[in-house]
Amino acid sequence: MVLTHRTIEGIDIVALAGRLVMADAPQIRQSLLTTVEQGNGKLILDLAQVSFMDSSGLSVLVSAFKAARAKGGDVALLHLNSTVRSLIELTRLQQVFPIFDDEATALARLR
Amino acid sequence: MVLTHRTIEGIDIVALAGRLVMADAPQIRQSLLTTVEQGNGKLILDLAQVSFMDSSGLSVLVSAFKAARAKGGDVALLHLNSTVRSLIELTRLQQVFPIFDDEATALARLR
Amino acid sequence: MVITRTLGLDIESRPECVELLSRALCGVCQLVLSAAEIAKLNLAIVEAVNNAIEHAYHGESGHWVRLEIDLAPDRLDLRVRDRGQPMPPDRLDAVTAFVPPDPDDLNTWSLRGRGLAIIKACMDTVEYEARDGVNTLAMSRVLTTGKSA
Amino acid sequence: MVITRTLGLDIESRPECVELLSRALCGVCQLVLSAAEIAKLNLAIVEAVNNAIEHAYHGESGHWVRLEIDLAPDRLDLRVRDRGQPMPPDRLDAVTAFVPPDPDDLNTWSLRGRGLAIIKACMDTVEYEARDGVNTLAMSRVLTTGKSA
Ligand SMILES: Nc1ncnc2c1ncn2[C@@H]1O[C@H](COP(=O)(O)OP(=O)(O)O)[C@@H](O)[C@H]1O
Ligand SMILES: Nc1ncnc2c1ncn2[C@@H]1O[C@H](COP(=O)(O)OP(=O)(O)O)[C@@H](O)[C@H]1O
Repeated sequence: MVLTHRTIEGIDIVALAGRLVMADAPQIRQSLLTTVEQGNGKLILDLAQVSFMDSSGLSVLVSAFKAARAKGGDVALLHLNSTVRSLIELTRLQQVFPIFDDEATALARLR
Repeated sequence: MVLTHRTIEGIDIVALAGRLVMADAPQIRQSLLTTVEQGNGKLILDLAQVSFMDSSGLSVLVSAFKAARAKGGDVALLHLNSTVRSLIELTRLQQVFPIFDDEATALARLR
Repeated sequence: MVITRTLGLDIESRPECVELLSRALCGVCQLVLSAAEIAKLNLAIVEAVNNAIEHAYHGESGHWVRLEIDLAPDRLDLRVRDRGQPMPPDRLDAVTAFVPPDPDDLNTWSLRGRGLAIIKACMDTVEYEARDGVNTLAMSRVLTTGKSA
Repeated sequence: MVITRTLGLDIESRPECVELLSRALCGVCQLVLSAAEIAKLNLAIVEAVNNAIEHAYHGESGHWVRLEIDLAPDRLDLRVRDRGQPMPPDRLDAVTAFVPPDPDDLNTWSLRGRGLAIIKACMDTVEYEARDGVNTLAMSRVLTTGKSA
């Protein structure tokens, strides 16, 4: 799992690539929580390159979401591919996660 | 493994499709030997749709070849895909099997 | 010839090894399922294997985890086995449908507890048995049209 | 973290089951090898498993055949194991390069005897050991550039 981080106008944008699964969850969770803690709690997660995700990966997203909200911020999910989208819909989290198909709209939402 | 048979001007053309491996070899060998026996010993084997072949499959080709030659005929191999070609080249049988890329040329050779 | 073919796959109880099982499963399932169907099956198996590692063995590596695949013309039977601590009886039956969390109440955003429900949603049948020190989560999937063995 | 991951796969000694192993192997190898490389490896393993079924078990079904895959960042180790009749010592060393048959002499067209030579041609190292009733054909492949784990 590869994680790429950049910041635009105080909003953290993290792109994840590879498998977001049990083996990688602890490390990615820690990394995202650190990002939320050190930043403004406004986080965009670009999941375009996530090839597979299990419920441990989902748990990482929820962790980041809770941490951001607790700080008065929010998490937006960007570029869900069909694998990730299926899992999020199956678990009915699409009803609560802010989900976007383009970065500009996601940025506008978090601004 | 699926086997399709037709005859043009006394030349048998058999197209094989699927895996030509140990599990299927006895049945395909028998079928080809019957074709050679009942026909003129002139056989074109179209291997375009053979997805995988092992040395048992190679043995089937050699059997057919020997039977046809013993009857004064010949076997021509048609449409080798990369998997089949690799195996035939690895075992150096490309030096002795008549191999063709189009049916007309193969027919001309056996006529 | 209508005969079931069985493949057994085993790994050590280590999160990094789950990917190997998953890849092997996908390779086998390509014989009979579409990509979308494989994705669902794969997800169920990854969850089941994760559970064996995390719960049956409490995350301890070095233990035996096995996946068995029975491939028949009309159905696929999958079993995940471990020799760890069994799941409490009725735990599987207690699984309920997913309820979306309340966006305004962070306490409803649970970090876990989705694995078994995902498995149930992705498979046609799911059963659990602990016997003679071996725990088995048995899952099945009916094969209908499309790709066939 | 440079750690080897191991997957064990077993089937019954039945020709129809070889395909399952082969598919699973290809699924796993996609992690580290190109399609052309996978094809070579797959061919070697199919030949090795065929030999176990045909020679170690004399074609008898119902026996144990196992493939083990060790995936390390720089190499792939594969072992095919059986509990049947061992291969004669030195049989593997006696394998010679392929000689094309004489088109005009049908006696030189051999129907068999290519399996071990194919395996040797497709793998970097090949070793055989019969010990404690288990026979093991161990093969390895160095992983160089391109796809990595
Ligand atoms: N294979 C298993 N062995 C033992 N206990 C299990 C197993 N699978 C699930 N459980 C129990 O069932 C609970 C719910 O599992 P699950 O729905 O997968 O969610 P999670 O793994 O996130 O807790 C687990 O917390 C555990 O107590
Ligand atoms: N796994 C094995 N167990 C026992 N004997 C074997 C095994 N593999 C090969 N052999 C022996 O080596 C011989 C050569 O094998 P091979 O090169 O694969 O050709 P073939 O299988 O066509 O005979 C076989 O005929 C058999 O006697």
